Amino acid sequence: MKLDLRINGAKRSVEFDTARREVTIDGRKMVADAAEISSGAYSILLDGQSFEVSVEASGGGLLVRAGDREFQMQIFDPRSWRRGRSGSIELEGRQEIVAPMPGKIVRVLATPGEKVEAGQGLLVIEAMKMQNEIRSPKSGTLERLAREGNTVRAGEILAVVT
Amino acid sequence: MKLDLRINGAKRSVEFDTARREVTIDGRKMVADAAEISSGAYSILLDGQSFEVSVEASGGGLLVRAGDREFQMQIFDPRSWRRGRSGSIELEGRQEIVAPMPGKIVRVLATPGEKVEAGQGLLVIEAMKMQNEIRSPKSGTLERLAREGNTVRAGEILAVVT
Amino acid sequence: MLKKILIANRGEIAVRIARACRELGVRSVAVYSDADRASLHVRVADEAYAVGPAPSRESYLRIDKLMDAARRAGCDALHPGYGFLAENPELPRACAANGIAFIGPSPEAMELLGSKTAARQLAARAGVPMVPGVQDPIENLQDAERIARELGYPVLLKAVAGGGGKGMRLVNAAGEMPAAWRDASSEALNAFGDGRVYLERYLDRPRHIEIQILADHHGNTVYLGERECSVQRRHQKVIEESPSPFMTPELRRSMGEAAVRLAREARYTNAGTVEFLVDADRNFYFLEVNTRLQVEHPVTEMVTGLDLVKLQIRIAGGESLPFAQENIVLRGHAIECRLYAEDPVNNFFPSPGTIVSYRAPSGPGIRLDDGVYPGFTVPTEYDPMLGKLIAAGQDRAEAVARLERALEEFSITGIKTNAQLFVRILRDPEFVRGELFTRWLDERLPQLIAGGYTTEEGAAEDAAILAGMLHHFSAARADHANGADGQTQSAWKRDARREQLDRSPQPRR
Amino acid sequence: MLKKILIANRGEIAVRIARACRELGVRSVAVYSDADRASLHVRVADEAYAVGPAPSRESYLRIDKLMDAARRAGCDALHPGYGFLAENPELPRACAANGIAFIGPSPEAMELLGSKTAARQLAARAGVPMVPGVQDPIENLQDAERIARELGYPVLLKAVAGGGGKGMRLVNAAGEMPAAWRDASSEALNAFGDGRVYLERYLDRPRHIEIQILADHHGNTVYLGERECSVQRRHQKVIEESPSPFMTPELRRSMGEAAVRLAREARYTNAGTVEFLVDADRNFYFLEVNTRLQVEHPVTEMVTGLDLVKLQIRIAGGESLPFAQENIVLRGHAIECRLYAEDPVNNFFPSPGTIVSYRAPSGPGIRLDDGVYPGFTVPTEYDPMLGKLIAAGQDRAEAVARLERALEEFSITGIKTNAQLFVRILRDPEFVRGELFTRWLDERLPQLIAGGYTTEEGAAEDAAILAGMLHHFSAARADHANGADGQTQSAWKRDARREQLDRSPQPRR
Repeated sequence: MKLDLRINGAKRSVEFDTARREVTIDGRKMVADAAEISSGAYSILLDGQSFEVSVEASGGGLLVRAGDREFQMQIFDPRSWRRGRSGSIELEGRQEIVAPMPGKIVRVLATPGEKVEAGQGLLVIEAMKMQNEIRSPKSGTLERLAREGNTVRAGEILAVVT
Repeated sequence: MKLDLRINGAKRSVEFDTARREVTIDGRKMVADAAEISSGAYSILLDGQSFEVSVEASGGGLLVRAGDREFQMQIFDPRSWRRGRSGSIELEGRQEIVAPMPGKIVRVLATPGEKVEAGQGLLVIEAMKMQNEIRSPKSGTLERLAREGNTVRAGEILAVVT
Repeated sequence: MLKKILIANRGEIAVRIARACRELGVRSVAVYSDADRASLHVRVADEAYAVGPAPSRESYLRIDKLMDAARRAGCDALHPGYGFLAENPELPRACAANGIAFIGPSPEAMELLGSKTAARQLAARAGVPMVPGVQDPIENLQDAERIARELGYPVLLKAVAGGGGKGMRLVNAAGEMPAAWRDASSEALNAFGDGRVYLERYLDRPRHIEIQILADHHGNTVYLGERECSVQRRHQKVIEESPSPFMTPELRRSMGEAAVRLAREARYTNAGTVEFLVDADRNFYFLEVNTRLQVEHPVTEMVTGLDLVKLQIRIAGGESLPFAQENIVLRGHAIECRLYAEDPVNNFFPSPGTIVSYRAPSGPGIRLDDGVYPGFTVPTEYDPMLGKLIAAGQDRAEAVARLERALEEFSITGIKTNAQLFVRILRDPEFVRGELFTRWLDERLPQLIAGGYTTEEGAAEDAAILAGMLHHFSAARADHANGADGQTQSAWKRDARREQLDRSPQPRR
Repeated sequence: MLKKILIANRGEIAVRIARACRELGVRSVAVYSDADRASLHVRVADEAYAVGPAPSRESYLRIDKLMDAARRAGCDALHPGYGFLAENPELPRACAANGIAFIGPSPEAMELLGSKTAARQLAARAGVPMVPGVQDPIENLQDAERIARELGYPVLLKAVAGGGGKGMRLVNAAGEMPAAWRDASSEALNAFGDGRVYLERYLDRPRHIEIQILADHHGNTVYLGERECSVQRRHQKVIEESPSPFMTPELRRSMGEAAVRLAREARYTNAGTVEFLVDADRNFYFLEVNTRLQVEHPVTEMVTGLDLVKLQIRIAGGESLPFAQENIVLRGHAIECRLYAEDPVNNFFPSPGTIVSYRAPSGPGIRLDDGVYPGFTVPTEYDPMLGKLIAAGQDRAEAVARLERALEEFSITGIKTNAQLFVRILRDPEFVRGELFTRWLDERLPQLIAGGYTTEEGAAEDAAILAGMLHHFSAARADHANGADGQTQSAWKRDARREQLDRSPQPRR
């Protein structure tokens, strides 16, 4: 089986031969074995090296952790369309910023319609007795912004940058 | 809500009032609270006393563990019939003895058709390099017995006593 | 011996106290807010009583409700833990009024040492050196500016009622004073309901080193060595160790004896900690007294072999200290890190939520004092500390290596934690050499967060690709998540089977 | 320092060795049979290689495959753990042939001490007292009967190649000899491929006390105190502690020095254990030498503060012992119990299977050396030991109280374990008084199994009824098991909601 994927922005071409327990990544052939330890947790052996890897769905792709490394991964799987699974590669474009936890908007630092830079502070949310600034993930136009004083639930949209 | 149950052979009449967080067991009223910690594991507070209790299905009833105490429980729930759940109370009658683990029958100690006593050895199974004797759970007639030399899977019937 | 102890706290410290009770054969009684019904401290205690809604002010901070619970359960003692009401003299007063032994100092000693200015007067009487500064609250900005000019900048503004870095501001030059004055006062008012602040000279690169003391009701007071807590983020300790890599036997004796003098002067009883700043020339300056058990008490336990919570209980029960100063022997080295549900990469944003999986490290030299479990939802209402991971070894190098190893074993999913950051700190060359000061981590943090990966990228990427692919294609995954059989199998083998199915000319499901 | 170590073992001891490697910065290489692909030792090692099918004879006992793996991985050393090939001199010979350092004694010392008769000759030369008996294998039943008559009954038949109680039979009187001879010989033949047995006088109620020794390649040999292992079931140790409650400083010195004499006489290197029987008058008798790391090594580590596995690695790497006899200080008390997947109530029937949930105890003084995790399936092919739980304290009472507390915290579902049995043993008055001998548990077991509950029945029954009812009625349970939200909620509240629904006149699903 052969397929292409994108990992932390870089394209990789992967071929795997399960019968021979081999995987070839960008032409490098390795002896491979994997065991699922629990849902989303894998023990991977690659040419004898042992890795603990966790995988979870994240923004249309996968968030994969190995040791203290984190990877964002998108798989271009022609068959995935048949299965109705998402193989989306939207890294740019419209970005929704959601509340990572329940909290209260204590200050807004920008105005909808404004041009914002990547990293610019958009609002301050208070949760667990700590104030935290939420920044823009990209340069663009601020389309929507939560209102000062509002209480938000985890997952609620705080801002949209296009 | 009111119902009857049998616990380690003894009948108990239980009434519970979830609105007032009260439970009455055989006329003794207690303040009660329960939290499910994980599937089958409960934190129980009874008049302030804290208990960790685990529950699993076992032979048509429930096997309940609290501290180092084990209880076999059967609930007579009229509604359970509607749901198709089992509220069976068969404690006597035909007993099937199943292999608790994969192993090999290294010796048989009785013959089908024979009268056996409760506690009498029926066969010896070897597993994990240890030999273990399987005894009759009741007095009665030995109806079926696995054959010497046979390999058995976990859950396979080793003997039937009626 | 006391018979039944109300634990007026939650989380890991409540679990810690319940464990000590269990080992002593003393009954433990937990209290819980509505947010904590399923918390570990409720599960491990012998009894548990509800004390109100989630906000602390309506539950854990309500002395009346605690007294109610203690009466209902028939407790003869109360342990306050740390935080919440642990340093509020009204709690021991209420205990006394209800005939309950308070496991801590007298309300008078607590009050005396709780006020920074009173504590400084006491330290002066006991001949304990202090950082030059004023002892009284400062009236207004003008006075603050005048005093700072006299002491010489940089200076530190500190809350009279303070602790934990709240209401504290560094002022480098005269121009920064007005803003710092405003911020410190208002932060102190918000945090403690008392906006008064005072001023000290700011020491360059000082270490935070503290002395653990124990005092019984029979006049015996001892010190149990020191803890170095210089690794702090915004004045909050994050790593503590004992002994200090900077310590000498002479300095330990001087600091220990100063701490004991101070405790005697205050007629202090039970466990307490005298905090000092230590400069590069090994001069030490009194900072404050924490009139309670500290978060970091386990490192002292591991080097002394003593159980501080049990000793607290014995002292409160009227027993004499079972040893004298000369019997206390320090062996090896211990180090602790505080595990938080937070995301260091995202500005230490708290990360409450449900713990999906949890692997607790153990093995030689490892101790985990935690208050959580898999399936537990870390509540948003309280401090997001999950617990403390502590390692002991023959020497500092071994203790650090063990802590690093345990942090690598520690695995938690569902929430983010600061565990990986600690691995980076422990590998930092300055940390390894013990070249620490209280602002070290604040200065070092950007570098530690940006770089300092411990896993080789290329190999990790290959492994990530393989795991990601298998996860993506895993047809059996949904079944597995249902826990139908629980049998762990080679995902690779399973995939091989699936591939075979794909190749065979069967109709697709 | 060695650079890369092949761990020729599985389970908790392989994990233990991998942890030591990680802390030393040495790379660890695991090997695994087909049944162990998902085992913890594979996951925690830096590298892992398959060595064959599940049966040990085709995998862990295959020296050729171990050497293959070591060569492939580029290992410069091998640690055998305990069990499997740990006492087979062919393994160090193969290592030598492949230029790999064996972390253990020389094959010559192993061979010498592995034969009980050669070891007894050695002990005689070293002036170490022995139980009266013969030193040579006995030819036939007639000789056995004659020698037993001379020594006086009761006598003990023991396998020459033996260990762990296999091929051992107590013979109380002449009439029992023919059956015992047959059983011991055939059991020895089955277990070790060597049916030869010898004979000793049987001591009444002896204690099993053993001395841990360490010897480097530079002539330094030390003893690290003793371990009392008198709590045994059918000659298998189940609880071990250090110091022995029976020990005196004089006896420790005599036994320690005897063990060191014996080790020197055998030109022994690395870690080893000299086992003794001790009678009521504190006479000690040489039993045998275990030429490897013991299961119970952690109790010695906790009282000495040393890491035996790291010291083994350093010694094998050619380093000198970093301390002398007089530097070894014993502090406090440590006790270990061996956790098995077995059902004590059902004749200790092994209970392999999948671990559904697993709560590892921790906190003050607790160490868990385990080799399993939630979701792991304990394989049927090997010894069902899950790991070891170890507790340390200031004294025996505190160590025992902590172990008991930790056992109560230990929770595992999906398989049965012997954890509750240990709680009963630890609460037994004879155990508490330290009145132990090697057959103590075998004699005491029926009582301990039948009675000795620690939980009050009435209250436990009420709690069981409530939990059982909620479980029975829980409508949301199926959803919960799917892990849909993971939110822990009050089952009681949920049930209240359900009841409300039941009452309202809605159509049922």
